Amino acid sequence: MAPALAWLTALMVVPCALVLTLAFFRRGIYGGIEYTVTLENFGLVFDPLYARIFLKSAYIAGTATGIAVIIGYAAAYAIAAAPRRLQPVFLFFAVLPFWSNYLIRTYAWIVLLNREGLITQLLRWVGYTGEPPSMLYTEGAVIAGLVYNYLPFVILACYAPLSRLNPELGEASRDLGASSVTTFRRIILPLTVPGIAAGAVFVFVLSIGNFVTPALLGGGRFQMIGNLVYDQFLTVNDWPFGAALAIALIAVMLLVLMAQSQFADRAAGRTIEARGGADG
Amino acid sequence: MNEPRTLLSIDRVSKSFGRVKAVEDISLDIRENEFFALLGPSGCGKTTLLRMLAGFEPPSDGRILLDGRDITRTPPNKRPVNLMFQSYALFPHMSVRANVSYGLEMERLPAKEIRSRVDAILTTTELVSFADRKPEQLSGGQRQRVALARALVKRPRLLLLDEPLGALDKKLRGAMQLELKRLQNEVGITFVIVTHDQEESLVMADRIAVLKDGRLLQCDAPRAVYEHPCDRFVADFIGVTNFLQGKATADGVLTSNGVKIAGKVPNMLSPGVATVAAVRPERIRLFPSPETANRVAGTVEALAYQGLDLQLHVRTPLSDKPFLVRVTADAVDRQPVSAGDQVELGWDAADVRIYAD
Amino acid sequence: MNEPRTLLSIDRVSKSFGRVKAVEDISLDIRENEFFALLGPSGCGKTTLLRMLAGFEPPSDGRILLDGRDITRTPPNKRPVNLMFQSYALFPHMSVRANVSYGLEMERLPAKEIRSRVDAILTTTELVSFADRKPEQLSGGQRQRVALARALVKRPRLLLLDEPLGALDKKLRGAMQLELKRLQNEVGITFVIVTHDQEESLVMADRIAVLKDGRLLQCDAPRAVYEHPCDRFVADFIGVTNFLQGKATADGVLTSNGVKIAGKVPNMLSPGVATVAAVRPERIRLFPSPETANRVAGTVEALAYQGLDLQLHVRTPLSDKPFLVRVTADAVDRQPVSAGDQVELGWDAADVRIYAD
Amino acid sequence: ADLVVSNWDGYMAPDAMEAFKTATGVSGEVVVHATNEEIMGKLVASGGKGYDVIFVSSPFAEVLNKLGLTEPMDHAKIPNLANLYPEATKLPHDVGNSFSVPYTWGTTGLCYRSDLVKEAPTSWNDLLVPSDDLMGKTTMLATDRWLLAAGQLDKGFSVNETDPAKLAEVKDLLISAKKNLLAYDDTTFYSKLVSGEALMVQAWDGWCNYGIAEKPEIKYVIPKEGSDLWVDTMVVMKASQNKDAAFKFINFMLDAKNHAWAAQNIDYKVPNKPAMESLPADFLAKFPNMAMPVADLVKFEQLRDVGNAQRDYAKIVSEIKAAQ
Amino acid sequence: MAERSPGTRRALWLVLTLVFAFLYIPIAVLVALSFNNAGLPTAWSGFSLKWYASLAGNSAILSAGLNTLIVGLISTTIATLLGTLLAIGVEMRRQFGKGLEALIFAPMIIPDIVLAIALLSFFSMLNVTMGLQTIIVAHVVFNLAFVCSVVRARLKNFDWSIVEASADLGASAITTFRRVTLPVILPAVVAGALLAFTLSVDEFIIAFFTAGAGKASTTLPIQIYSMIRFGITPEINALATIVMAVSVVALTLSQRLNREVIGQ
Ligand SMILES: Nc1ncnc2c1ncn2[C@@H]1O[C@H](COP(=O)(O)OP(=O)(O)OP(=O)(O)O)[C@@H](O)[C@H]1O
Ligand SMILES: Nc1ncnc2c1ncn2[C@@H]1O[C@H](COP(=O)(O)OP(=O)(O)OP(=O)(O)O)[C@@H](O)[C@H]1O
Ligand SMILES: NCCCCNCCCN
Ligand SMILES: [Mg+2]
Ligand SMILES: [Mg+2]
Repeated sequence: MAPALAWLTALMVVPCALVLTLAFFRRGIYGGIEYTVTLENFGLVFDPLYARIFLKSAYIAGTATGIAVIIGYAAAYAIAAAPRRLQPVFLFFAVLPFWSNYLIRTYAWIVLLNREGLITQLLRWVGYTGEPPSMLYTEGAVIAGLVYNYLPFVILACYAPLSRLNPELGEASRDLGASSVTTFRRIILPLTVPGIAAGAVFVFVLSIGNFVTPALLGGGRFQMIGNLVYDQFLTVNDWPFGAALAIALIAVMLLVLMAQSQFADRAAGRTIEARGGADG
Repeated sequence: MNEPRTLLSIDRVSKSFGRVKAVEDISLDIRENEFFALLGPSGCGKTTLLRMLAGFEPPSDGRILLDGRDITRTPPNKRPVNLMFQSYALFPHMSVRANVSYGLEMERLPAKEIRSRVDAILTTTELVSFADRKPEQLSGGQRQRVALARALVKRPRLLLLDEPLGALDKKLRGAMQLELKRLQNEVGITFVIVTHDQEESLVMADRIAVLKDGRLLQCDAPRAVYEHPCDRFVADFIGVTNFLQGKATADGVLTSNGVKIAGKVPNMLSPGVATVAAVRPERIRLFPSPETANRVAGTVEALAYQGLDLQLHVRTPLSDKPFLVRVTADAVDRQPVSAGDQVELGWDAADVRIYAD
Repeated sequence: MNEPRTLLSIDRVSKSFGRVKAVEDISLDIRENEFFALLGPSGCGKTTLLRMLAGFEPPSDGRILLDGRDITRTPPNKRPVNLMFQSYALFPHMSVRANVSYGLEMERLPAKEIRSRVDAILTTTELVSFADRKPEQLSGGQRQRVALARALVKRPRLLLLDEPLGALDKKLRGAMQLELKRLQNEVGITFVIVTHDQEESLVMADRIAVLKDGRLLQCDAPRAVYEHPCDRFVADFIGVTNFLQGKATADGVLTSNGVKIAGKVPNMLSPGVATVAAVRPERIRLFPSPETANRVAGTVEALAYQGLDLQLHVRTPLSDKPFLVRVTADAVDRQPVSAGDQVELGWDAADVRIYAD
Repeated sequence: ADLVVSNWDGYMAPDAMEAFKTATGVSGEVVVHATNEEIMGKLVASGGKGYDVIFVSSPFAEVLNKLGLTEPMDHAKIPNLANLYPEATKLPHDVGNSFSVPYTWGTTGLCYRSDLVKEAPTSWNDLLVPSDDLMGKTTMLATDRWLLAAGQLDKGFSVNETDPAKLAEVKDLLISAKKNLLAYDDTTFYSKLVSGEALMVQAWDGWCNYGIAEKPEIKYVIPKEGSDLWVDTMVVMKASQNKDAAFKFINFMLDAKNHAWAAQNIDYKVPNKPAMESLPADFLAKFPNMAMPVADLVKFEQLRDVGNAQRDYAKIVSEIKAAQ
Repeated sequence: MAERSPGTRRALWLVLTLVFAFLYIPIAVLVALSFNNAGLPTAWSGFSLKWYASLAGNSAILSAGLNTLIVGLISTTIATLLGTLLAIGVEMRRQFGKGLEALIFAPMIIPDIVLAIALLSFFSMLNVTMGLQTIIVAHVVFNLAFVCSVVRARLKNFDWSIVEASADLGASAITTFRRVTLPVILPAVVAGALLAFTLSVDEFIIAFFTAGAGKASTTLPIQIYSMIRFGITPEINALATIVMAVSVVALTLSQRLNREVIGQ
């Protein structure tokens, strides 16, 4: 534990703190830093524009998260139910596509989905003559792209707690008269909420910081919130404001995540001051 | 009483795990409203049998009938049968109350009824003050009681209890035994209980089945099993017994060193066959009257104080092992014996059981 | 024997979980090579106490000394103490053999020695044929034996056993008890054992401590605890007792309905104080001689066959509850009683214990 | 290596470094960056340590210079500066090539499928307010300055306009144009033209040429309102430990033959007179915009660093992206 | 223990089939394009191995591929180790303030660009030589958090008494970790490692900023993102195809090896 914390402190806390304190200064005219202390950057953060972008990207990331969690959980469940020796193989094949490159995968989707793409050609081949469906450069395409790319992360995260769930708990529930659906809802699901929560966090944070998928599959029609910070640092060269935006973003996400983690703990039945030795 | 109705029929059921045969060809009828105990050494297949009755484990062979209906493939939640797990299987994310309510919620009972039934069973199991705790915050015995309460509160037709009271102290166990009996009589639940507490099974059960290596050896009323074990294993397994090896004669056993033990020899044992005579320690009297059929002199080797009684270890010429004799502390107070004393032991021919060896 | 040396001192130890006080201000000395039993109702703090001795739970207060050295903060792996867990805590990914070898491997013993010691203990615990199975492929009792074997094989200075035999049948339990005694004598291990089996603790333990609600009530030799319980709770908890309520007099108790019970009144109970007299069922004689100090007539309400003995429930004018009387089956054979019979009961003044109520 | 050059991928001959080594004995390596913004960020954060020569577009070169990260060009060490068109030595962002040397230059205009559009476009308006047959079949560049430039030029404003009122007008125009667009795209727009997915796109001239190479029906036009003059430049980092080698390298790139390679293989105009004059006629015929007279080209206004107004630009882009 | 009904089994297989179809359809396109004669992903124009040939001659891509593998493997190893230990530390005694919780979540939510710039500024402040080592160190920062999350999800339902049992039997904390905790949570650790590796081999911004100036620390994403100006050539598809094929072969071999060495 100590080495990990040391690593984080030396290589995340200190460097990021250095950069983020820039939020209290001012952009120099040529994009450098003017070292006069000010809070004006934080004032700018409250422009409704940013709230709108935040909400929009949270909505897109949230939808992608929801879909990815449902599909990913189902897949993880099926993998965990497969014979023990096949499970690592399934996991491996679930991530294998993602060792190719993000851009190439995204291009493959473009090849499939664009108006003159494979799907359209397939439709034409079976005799469809109308206007080709427009599947690209929409919110839906972005969500699909995010779901696709982050699905394996959900599978991995959900598989973790599913892999060694005490089967007797499910049996006890069935025995007490619960249908398999109820057993799932009231026993299995709550006990695996930590995995779902972790997977959801992955999809959400990766989506909200993503810039390739909105640009390529969304036709650049909207930005994710992560892009905004990127632009401040690299396009505008306004590090102070970028830092302020980043701080706001981190703060909001931290609040959400900590609420989530508490919820996951509660759902899994963990209590403070509890000790080991629970059955299972 | 009317002829008892059969509630559950176990019909030539077997179960294997790979090469391990956990249950082999067991047939049994459990009667309506009966208190049925499953006994047998560790690993003999008791849990496996209960799991098949509850519907978790499909038998490798055979059928299970409830009220004459084949339920071999009926899923657990469709059976009016509940199992209390040996390992409890409490829901770790739910409070004690939630664990206990769960089964009633599944029946969609009105919240008020659930509440009152749960309150009642929590009171009986002395768990009221723990109602809001999570299982991991409980002691071993408290967990066991939650598992028990969770099963009892459902009041199913047939309740399967896998060592329900093992982690409880004697007092609490007594109270729980009373509660089980009450449910049997008042609610009319049929019980199948696995226990390692022989006294428990002898006192509580209407019938006892003794299993060994996955097979059924004997199924009978407790007193019958205790007094007339069907074979040497059962005699040894239930209670304490002195065994004397020898050969069958017409009216008893001739031990290897030439002493004759009087007793009734079963027909199937022809004279000369290797046999074993069994006598319970409590059937043996110190300083018997001269008419007593079997008498032997010996030396007291040890006295073990057992709270209620004394167990004497008496060295006799009958066998290499000391003879066990059980006397009340009270009797010893009146006629003291101590280690080294010469004593005479005696027992009636009717108290001798004779088995093939 | 020399004056026994103290191995472990528990010095005013307390432990709270949040608002729950699991152990409160317990002081105890465990002697070298002693077999020490912890008794107490479910949830009284036995496991918590053992966990503190093993080093898993830092006491909220107090100290633990081993050989006079303060080990309160010593980590578990640095203590010559082993705990067998009530919930077994078997390593799920290891075979039975690997589970049992583990502790010896930690000591870096030569592979050959490990192998032979493990083989020996697997034989003793009748696990040889399961050596290659994983815990999940074992029955409840088999798992318990693995946990036991894993603790025993280490032969630590001090072995803490939290209900080590609860899931075993009587025969196997007997064999394991012998093995524990053998280890105590031959290897010189000191045992602290939690058990709910009173007979077990009475037979095996050199001393017994009775806990209640986290507090120590009595600590003494088994016979002393059984014969002279320090208070009503202990008398009630250990064994079976008839209680008779009333007021203290100079030489006994006057029950509410005016019957005098002769017995020795402790000094601290001044006459007139509410008291309770306790008599063990096995101390009561049927048809006592006229000199017997306490005598009462009654009607037999029920006879409970208990395998070895008969327990009579006798309705007497002494109290609302039936009087329990324990007689041997043999005695009843000679002088039959049945329900409805009028009987006379009697017991000596020396058999009466008197407590504040 | 003695020399580290950071360039866009494929923006110079693959064997240029080997040839440079043969010519000068200096060994070096080329690393790639994806965008101006990213290499800028990296140089600013690190002070440019480790890099010698950087290829960036002119506004970024300008900022690097203002931040003091660039080394003044030692003209004595770059004799091939003489190959530059005179106009290329007087570019407004760096008159006299004091800290940067232009590598390529060109225009931003409309690239379209002449076979599929009803009428050839002539105005930025044809993109911003497209005819019905172009609805959903046009793209604009995604990069802030060029995206705004389309609106600024259409409105007749400077491409470096900072007046908030005028910028607001541009913003409204671009927001209203958004609903007709297929996408914002500054990397693959030409392949969208090739496949027919898009029929008209805002494009850099050279990049349109990639489309033309695949499909001759693709044409490039500078709208009547004009274009910007974009210039990609080479700069030498002040932190460079190999400045002599760096100047040698720039000199090498300005060699007529080498520079001609760039023109001919990446289909961008280069500000190198002998190089341009060496281009074969059929090449120029195939890519008419390559033959654009330098005098016409330099009439257009260059994108300049706009200082703190850059914030407003970025915010406008954000607002456009956030609009429905 | 108990078996599943055939209906349930069929449903589970259906789920797997559908999910894997979804995952592999674009991959099929990607692989097909690597054999496409034409460079533009517009239409099929005949089978060709020419992209594999040109890949073989493209030292920049090959060395970038190797660098990526190195960064991926090393950063995954370190992050898996540290992240797992961190998860165990945090879950074993859950008596931590919000501060620690925030510290653990932070690497996941700090915008990439902030971490990238922060690390670069920090490294150059300290005059650290940039190269693969700095990319690795940077990737560990966020990967550690991801691994920690996955492992923590598993540890929420972990029976800690076996850890106590191990300590009780005389094992040091390290031995307990190696012989008890790790094997039991291994599926989750493997899941975390796969996740970390996947993130690392695809990461661009942080790698770009923390890379040294030079080919020696150019990773594949850096290379590929910069190639996007000309559209992605099928060379990259060929490389991706090879990467996946090699991975499958490696897995098959290791599985076979496992079975032969360990038996079963
Ligand atoms: N983590 C916890 N949080 C709150 N209370 C606890 C916790 N662990 C134990 N307790 C309580 O402390 C008391 C003592 O528990 P302990 O496990 O020591 O009992 P025990 O004597 O071993 O009982 P049993 O015989 O049932 O195993 C119990 O009332 C139990 O509910
Ligand atoms: N999954 C399994 N794989 C292999 N063998 C098993 C499995 N489950 C149980 N067994 C074996 O089947 C036999 C019967 O087990 P079961 O649990 O029914 O015993 P039990 O009578 O309940 O014993 P106990 O009193 O110890 O709980 C045992 O020998 C056990 O080892
Ligand atoms: N955002 C990157 C834009 C690249 C600019 N290039 C200018 C024209 C083509 N070289
Ligand atoms: Mg069992
Ligand atoms: Mg306990």
